[in-house]
Amino acid sequence: MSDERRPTPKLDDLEKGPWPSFVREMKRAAEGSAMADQLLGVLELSYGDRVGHWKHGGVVGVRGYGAGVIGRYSDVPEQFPEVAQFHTMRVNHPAGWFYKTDALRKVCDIWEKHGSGLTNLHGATGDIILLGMKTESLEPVFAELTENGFDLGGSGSVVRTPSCCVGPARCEWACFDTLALTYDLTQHYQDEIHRPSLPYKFKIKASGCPNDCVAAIARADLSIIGTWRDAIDVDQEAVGTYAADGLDVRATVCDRCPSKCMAWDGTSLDIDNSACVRCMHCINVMPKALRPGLERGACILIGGKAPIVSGAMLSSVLVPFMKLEPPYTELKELIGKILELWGDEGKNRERVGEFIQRVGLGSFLEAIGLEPMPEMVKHPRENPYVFYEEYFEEEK
Amino acid sequence: MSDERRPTPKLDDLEKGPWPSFVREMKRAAEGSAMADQLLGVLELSYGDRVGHWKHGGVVGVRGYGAGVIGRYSDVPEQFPEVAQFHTMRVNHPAGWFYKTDALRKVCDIWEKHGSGLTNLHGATGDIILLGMKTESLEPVFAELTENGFDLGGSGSVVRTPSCCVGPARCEWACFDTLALTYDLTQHYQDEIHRPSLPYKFKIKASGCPNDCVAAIARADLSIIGTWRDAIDVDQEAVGTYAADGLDVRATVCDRCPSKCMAWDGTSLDIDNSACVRCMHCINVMPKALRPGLERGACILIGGKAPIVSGAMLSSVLVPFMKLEPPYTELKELIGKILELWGDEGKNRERVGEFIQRVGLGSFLEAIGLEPMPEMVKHPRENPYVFYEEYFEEEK
Amino acid sequence: MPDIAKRKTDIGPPHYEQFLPPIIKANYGKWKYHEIPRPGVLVHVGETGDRLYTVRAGSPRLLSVQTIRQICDLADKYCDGYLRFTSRHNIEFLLTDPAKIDLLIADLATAGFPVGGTGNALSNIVHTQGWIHCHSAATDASGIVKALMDELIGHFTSMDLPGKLRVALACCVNMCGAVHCSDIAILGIHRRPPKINHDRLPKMCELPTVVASCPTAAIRPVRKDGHETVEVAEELCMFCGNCYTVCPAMPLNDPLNDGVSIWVGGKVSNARSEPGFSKLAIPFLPNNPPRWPEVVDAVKKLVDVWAANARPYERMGEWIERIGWPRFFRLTGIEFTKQHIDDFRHAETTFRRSVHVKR
Amino acid sequence: MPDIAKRKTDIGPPHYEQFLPPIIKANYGKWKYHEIPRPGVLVHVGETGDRLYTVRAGSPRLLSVQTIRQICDLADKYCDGYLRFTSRHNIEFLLTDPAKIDLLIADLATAGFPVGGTGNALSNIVHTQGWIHCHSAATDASGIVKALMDELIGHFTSMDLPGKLRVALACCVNMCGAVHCSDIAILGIHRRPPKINHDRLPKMCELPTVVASCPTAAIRPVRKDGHETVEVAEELCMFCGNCYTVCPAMPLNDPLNDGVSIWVGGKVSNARSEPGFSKLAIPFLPNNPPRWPEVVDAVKKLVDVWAANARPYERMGEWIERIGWPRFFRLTGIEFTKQHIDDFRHAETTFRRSVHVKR
Amino acid sequence: MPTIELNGHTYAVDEDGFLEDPMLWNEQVAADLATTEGIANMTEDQWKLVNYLRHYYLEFGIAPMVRKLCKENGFKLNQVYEMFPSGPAKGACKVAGLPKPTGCV
Amino acid sequence: MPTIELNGHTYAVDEDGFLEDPMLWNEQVAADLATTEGIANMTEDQWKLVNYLRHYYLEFGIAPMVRKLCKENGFKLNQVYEMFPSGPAKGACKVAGLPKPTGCV
Ligand code: SRM
Ligand code: SRM
Ligand code: SRM
Ligand code: SRM
Ligand code: SF4
Ligand code: SF4
Ligand code: SF4
Ligand code: SF4
Ligand code: SF4
Ligand code: SF4
Ligand code: SF4
Ligand code: SF4
Repeated sequence: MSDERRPTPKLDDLEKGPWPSFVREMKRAAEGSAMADQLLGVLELSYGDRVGHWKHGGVVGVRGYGAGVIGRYSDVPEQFPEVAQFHTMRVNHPAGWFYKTDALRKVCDIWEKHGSGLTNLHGATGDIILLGMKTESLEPVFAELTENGFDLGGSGSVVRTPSCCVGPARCEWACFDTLALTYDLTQHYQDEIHRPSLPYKFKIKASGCPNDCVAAIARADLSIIGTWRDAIDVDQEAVGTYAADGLDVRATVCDRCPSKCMAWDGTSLDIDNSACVRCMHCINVMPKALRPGLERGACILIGGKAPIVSGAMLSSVLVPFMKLEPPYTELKELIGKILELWGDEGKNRERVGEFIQRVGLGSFLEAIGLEPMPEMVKHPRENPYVFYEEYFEEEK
Repeated sequence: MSDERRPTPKLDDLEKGPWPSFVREMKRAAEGSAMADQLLGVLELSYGDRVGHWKHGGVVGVRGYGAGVIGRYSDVPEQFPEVAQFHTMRVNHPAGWFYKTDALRKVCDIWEKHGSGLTNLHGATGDIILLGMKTESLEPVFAELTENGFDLGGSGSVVRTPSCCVGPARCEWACFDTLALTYDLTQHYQDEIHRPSLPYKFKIKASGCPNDCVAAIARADLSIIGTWRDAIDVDQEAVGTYAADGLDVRATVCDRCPSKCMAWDGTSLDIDNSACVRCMHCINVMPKALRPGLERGACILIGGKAPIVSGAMLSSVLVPFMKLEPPYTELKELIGKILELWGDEGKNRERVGEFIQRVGLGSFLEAIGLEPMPEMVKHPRENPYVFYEEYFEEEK
Repeated sequence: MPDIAKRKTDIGPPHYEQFLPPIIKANYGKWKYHEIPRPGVLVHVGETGDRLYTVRAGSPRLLSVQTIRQICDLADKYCDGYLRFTSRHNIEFLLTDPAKIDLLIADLATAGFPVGGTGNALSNIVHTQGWIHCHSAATDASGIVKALMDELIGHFTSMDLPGKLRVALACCVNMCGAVHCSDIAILGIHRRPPKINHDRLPKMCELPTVVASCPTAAIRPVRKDGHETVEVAEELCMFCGNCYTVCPAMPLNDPLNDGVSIWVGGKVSNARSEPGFSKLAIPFLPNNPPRWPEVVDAVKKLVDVWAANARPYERMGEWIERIGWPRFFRLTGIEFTKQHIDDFRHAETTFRRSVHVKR
Repeated sequence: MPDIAKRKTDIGPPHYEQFLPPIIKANYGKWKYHEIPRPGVLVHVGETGDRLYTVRAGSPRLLSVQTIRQICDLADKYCDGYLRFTSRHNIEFLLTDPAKIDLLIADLATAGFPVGGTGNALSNIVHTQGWIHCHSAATDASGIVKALMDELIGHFTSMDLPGKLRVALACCVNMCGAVHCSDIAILGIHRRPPKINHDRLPKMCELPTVVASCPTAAIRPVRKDGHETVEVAEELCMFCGNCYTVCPAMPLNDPLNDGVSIWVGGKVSNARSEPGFSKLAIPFLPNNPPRWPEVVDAVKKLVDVWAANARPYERMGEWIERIGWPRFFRLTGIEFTKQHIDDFRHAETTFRRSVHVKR
Repeated sequence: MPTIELNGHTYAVDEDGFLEDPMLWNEQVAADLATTEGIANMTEDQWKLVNYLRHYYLEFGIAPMVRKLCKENGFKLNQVYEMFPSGPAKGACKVAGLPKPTGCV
Repeated sequence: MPTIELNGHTYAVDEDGFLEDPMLWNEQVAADLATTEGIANMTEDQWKLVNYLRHYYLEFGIAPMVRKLCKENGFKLNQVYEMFPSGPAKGACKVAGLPKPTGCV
């Protein structure tokens, strides 16, 4: 195929340099795929005229599902007929993005046979992205994937593919089992992931501790972030070793503690755990000396999202502390109530965070049966505009 | 008169106790004034039925002015005919609320003759409040006041009576002459104070330093707050004396510095003035040792107000630093541009702070000809919704 | 009719200079430092060594001409007739002779005026008109203030508090004063939507203004009995009273539903922390004249808990910020409710958007 | 047509357990601590003393099946076929034999994969589709990332930075990814209101949805040539693209006006400071493929200034917070403009409401 | 509701002398109410202002803002006070039979 | 804009087979488009859904939200997928001649 390849001087420039090149990937794929080859052409065209060449949307999918495929059509199909249709399929990744090579090779085989041979490992939500296929290939690819144990992820107004940090699989700080929970929830919400019936997307992400290595608070409607309730576990001797090895414990640890609740006198580290906000900083700096407490669980937060349309939101505290053990009944009941309420009352394309802003957090809590707690807010209201639903009337 | 006085058992209770009693004041005035006497009756009535007995508004005033009088009528005039009309007059106080007794006695005489004999020294904006008079007395009181050198203050949609802290008259920290400026502005805006022509009220308050003893930032549309630009003036020896006298300089001064830019090693106080935010705390605690720098002026802030109707606002930085010397040309030009713009474009009952929120601070600055500066904001915008007025078009 | 052209107008206030005592004129802008030798007494020392003594006396603010004259008498006796008032309505006597301080304080005591309010103390409660003069009032002002100061006067006459304590009261959400930025704020609130007088409304009110006045768009124009009038979607009303301000035919005052709310942790000064708004502590307490015992108890409790726990110079809000709101509610025994959670324009910016939870 | 009832559906993803190497199964939830012996290599020590070595390699994210197979070959060779990907799309090889680390790294180098991204370093740039696949893109994604990483790779392969540096790119304001909370964010923006195709709009778009989609109410229904369509009050448009998302007949893409903006100081972790949004640093830079030199220079400058001035563990935003925004603009030489001042919904909460001004 | 008699006509007015029902206004009413402002005979300029207010109110349901009133009629603010000594709100609006202004308290 | 021929009728449709002009719909069109969804003969329930969508669109100018559609017609979501295997948006809306949904991508 390579002899017929159009010149791509702009893209070729991006093959140079030390960082691995996506252009190299496209060219590699192009060796076996006319779609990948024409994709190079489309992108070179874009690099020339500084504008994308894909048409809006496209609704395609596999039968029985309303989600999992992003339809895409070229606006220059005559020039690039092979990518006139160029849909992507979102394949639900295994929790924690762990693989054995045989599974990954299977996906490659399927994809080489039916698609462009290009992937994203992974998409921003976490899915395996199979990048670029024709409409006719959707059903075969889907059939072969399920045959090999893979299923589609979410797209559109569904519960989106949940994802999580590596957690207890390889991290000493995980306050709950992020992988087990994520797998469990993913299975529990299969119907909601595949068949749109919500006002808008609903994302779930789980991080094992406040470091939030999966960026749950910024990117998930429901963010589950590990934390603990008791005291930080301190190995004073190990602190001493850090100090002896040259760490300025006061400047680098104590002075940077957000609640200024630590003191280091050169021999012993004193933590006022009642003031600690469990930010992880001291633990991060001295992993051999400090560990999260033993009474572990998670903080459940709600409402994170990107800026469309009323501005970006970070998730905010809904349940300050929840123990998380299978079968996760408390959490599932909570999510169930949220989906039910927002599903019924939410407007089209209104994320749950925007919904809460519209109806008020207090009313939202009431509707899902949670007690208001001061932990949910930075501070109580400042404006005097308090709603009361009822008032006393004069007797007649 | 006292023998005919109705019983006021509830109010009588408030004559007891160590704090000076307003009921005693009312009774004192009642000795010479039937209005004050009936006011006691009205208030006792309110204490019984837990609701006020004044009707809405009332537009009365003196000729040639549209402001300075708050009209008030009773909703129980039959019961209390003496206070059927019960207007208050706002009399512009002398800057800094300084008096000689002869001037104050003059006001008392006028007021005893024509009104209820009750006053507020002072109203929340700063005026001398003459509390309760009949319509017929307005002109005579006004004439006698002006005869004696007093004039009315503001009310309604005007520039309101400016006020200021005691400043250089009795405070070592005044960074500009609050009294001179306030008097000058009050004279400069006589027309705007007396004759409503603005969209809503416009308050000016001046504090000599960041302690803001006149609460300008919370209560004034235009808040003028003294500050300095150079280094804090430190008398190291005097710091030592404070420490010797038992002050824990590190805990009480350094640790409470908001920018953590001070260090005390037991003998010398080190201030990183480039990080200091000029909060006054260290100076407040050690007035004999520290003083504001010598390059003094004020920070000009805009938009403070109470909650009606879009929520309370604190004034925000408009000019981070301005020298303030008579004739205050720069400041007056600035105020002039603001009044002109907001006067023309502001909606009815829209405070200037709300106006800025509506049109955008950036556009407001452009319209009054100020350069945007990072000092004006806590941080640059977080949302990506940037307006551009113009765009490039394809050549045809 | 007087000929207005001939009248004296626009003369402005008297020039302050004529009211400044000679020692102030001499040291104007040249003060060096001050001290607080005892509660209620300030001494300001000029660069020349001149010493000005200020004695600060508490005032009910509502003063009869008789009492003003009595105050003038004292100023004549001790201060050559010079005095001033503070931004919190206290009276300040300006002396040059330290020997006279005790005598003045004794005379003030006889006249019923406590001396204090300086330094880390409670100062006067800034307040508003209440049932004495305002049409909007959801509670009285002077009565609560008197009842409260009777109880808290010990914090005025001494300097036994961790930091300054600024208490303010406003009788409705218009918040005349700096209630919205006080350590403790007492605020009258309505809790019933306006009762509309449909008969008078079309005659007395500008309909477009009324409809536009409502921040929650609860007010809609309707026709009733052939008149243009308005109706209120009561479930949207949060009792701001803005409609009443522009339309007398929509009163909110209501004895069964009006009362008092308590707010904490605001401040104005830039000292240490930035100025900030007061936050809701207690959503509702009843109007219980003449001494509003529920309000007095609540405020006392707040003062006590703060005084017992705060560090030196730590204002109410700074203390709460340090210990966290959950602990504040636990320590004060106040219940946290739906009402405490903001649901107005910037509500989402008050949500806890991190797992930094102080327990 | 396949009978959908018979198909395999809703099986969900493979269970992760089958992909965990034995050492992880043995130490699951029982790790004790970790160390970073060298950039790109982590060692996790279990309570039993077991040691798991992770080698992290940078990836372009866009991978061909050929390259995935090549990666699999390496995993088979060194890790018994076990590997994982990170939340920032790096590849992690999981080893038990420390002796193999150097060999693996050498093989990776040959294959063109740099090793790094651990500790206080720059990790991979999280990015989106750009012109490769998305209809909304105002810029390309992969191209800028490649150009930038070629320049910044030294901060990936070493740990020479004060703290973690998280850079992200999104090709439009939908901000797929955590661009809104990154130390440095590169964001594609449109600057021209939608061009309406009045012919097709009535046929392809739901009018009420289109009108409701606009956050600034710039879109109004109109009749044109007998059709219901919409018009845009262009002076109200701030190019959010929400109308285009619901209506293909209103494209914003425009080569003359699209480009890139740069944002700084956001973060996600709760470490020290709370998570927070990125803030606007540079409102606009042109699209200049293939290497976007203006963007690369701007980001490099930001990294350099931060690296030179921040304290240990001080993320970009924490550093700026300490020195103040005025100094940030001075140090970086970026001009502060009208565009930097928020004018959206919560604008007033971003104004400096105190005199605490850092100069 | 009190009433006043002016030039032999009786009007229902509020405490401030504003017409109880703005719809009962006519030029006679204006002339009569003007006397309460010390105006025996309305000048042309005074009529101009009153008619402007009246028309504005009938068209928009509100009183115009003071700046607008001055600009659109070419009067300076002090001229308005010369014509109606108690000012545009208390004087001119009253004579024009508008509801009592509330915006300016 | 491509066209397709169904049962001898030619339709202008977009790439996804949605009718180019929603106003050119009628029951014949529905029946023809249904064949692209693998439906040879529409059942009563399928007609019910299609007519509901059509009426909703004509009344409100938009497609109903999926939950509403299910609730108001008494179908469970999986029943809708049984009737229209590519789902309410891609299948039923297409047959009902609505504009291509965008909300759900
Ligand atoms: C593929 C992916 C980007 C990538 O390159 O990785 C992606 C691609 C698109 N996103 Fe996204 N989003 C992707 C993750 C995200 C994330 C990050 C996340 O999920 O963690 C976000 C921010 C978090 C959030 O949800 O708020 C995100 C926020 C958006 C938004 C704005 C939503 C909002 O409420 O603000 C839109 C606009 C919309 O929904 O209409 C959007 C819309 C889109 C669309 C469907 C375009 C559109 O306007 O309809 C893009 C399709 C691109 C294409 O042609 O392939 N995408 N999108 C990511 C999904 C891959 C996966 O499944 O793993
Ligand atoms: C007399 C005084 C209270 C007092 O007891 O001291 C007062 C009394 C009234 N104020 Fe005030 N305000 C007074 C200072 C304030 C202050 C404090 C200040 O000026 O420093 C404020 C807060 C700062 C501000 O302006 O925002 C204040 C904010 C309001 C508001 C809310 C304005 C807002 O934009 O949020 C209103 C409502 C209105 O304007 O319609 C209001 C309205 C009123 C009215 C006119 C009632 C009304 O609804 O029309 C009150 C008349 C009471 C009466 O019958 O006497 N008053 N008002 C104060 C003026 C005395 C003086 O001239 O010295
Ligand atoms: C007299 C007065 C100014 C006036 O023009 O009337 C005044 C005078 C002084 N103030 Fe003030 N302040 C006065 C109202 C205020 C206000 C406004 C208010 O309360 O409404 C504030 C802002 C309050 C707030 O933040 O909410 C105020 C915040 C301060 C502060 C900062 C306190 C803090 O830690 O936040 C200081 C510094 C200090 O005392 O350490 C201060 C310090 C001072 C000093 C020491 C200044 C000096 O060197 O002379 C004066 C004696 C204070 C004292 O009482 O100990 N002054 N001061 C006001 C007396 C009011 C009263 O009767 O109590
Ligand atoms: C592998 C990964 C989790 C995963 O499931 O994939 C991971 C793994 C670890 N993270 Fe993380 N983090 C990972 C993404 C994140 C993210 C998310 C992101 O970047 O999008 C964050 C939030 C970033 C932010 O705040 O913007 C994150 C914030 C942290 C922090 C807090 C850093 C801080 O000072 O703010 C730590 C603590 C530390 O490193 O000191 C941490 C620490 C760690 C530790 C040391 C945890 C442990 O004990 O094993 C792991 C090695 C870190 C390293 O690279 O030095 N991890 N970590 C992710 C690797 C991404 C990559 O390829 O670079
Ligand atoms: S979020 Fe916490 S538990 Fe999860 S990988 Fe990061 S540091 Fe470990
Ligand atoms: S976890 Fe954070 S808040 Fe708690 S002690 Fe450590 S550094 Fe301080
Ligand atoms: S504001 Fe400053 S200058 Fe004015 S009195 Fe208070 S402390 Fe003194
Ligand atoms: S004035 Fe405030 S910020 Fe400046 S050094 Fe003193 S305490 Fe610190
Ligand atoms: S606070 Fe309200 S009730 Fe009290 S004086 Fe001000 S406007 Fe009147
Ligand atoms: S009180 Fe406020 S919220 Fe209620 S109807 Fe009136 S303006 Fe609207
Ligand atoms: S950021 Fe915008 S352009 Fe980029 S993939 Fe997401 S939706 Fe498409
Ligand atoms: S781009 Fe956004 S602001 Fe502009 S018209 Fe469309 S929806 Fe409105």
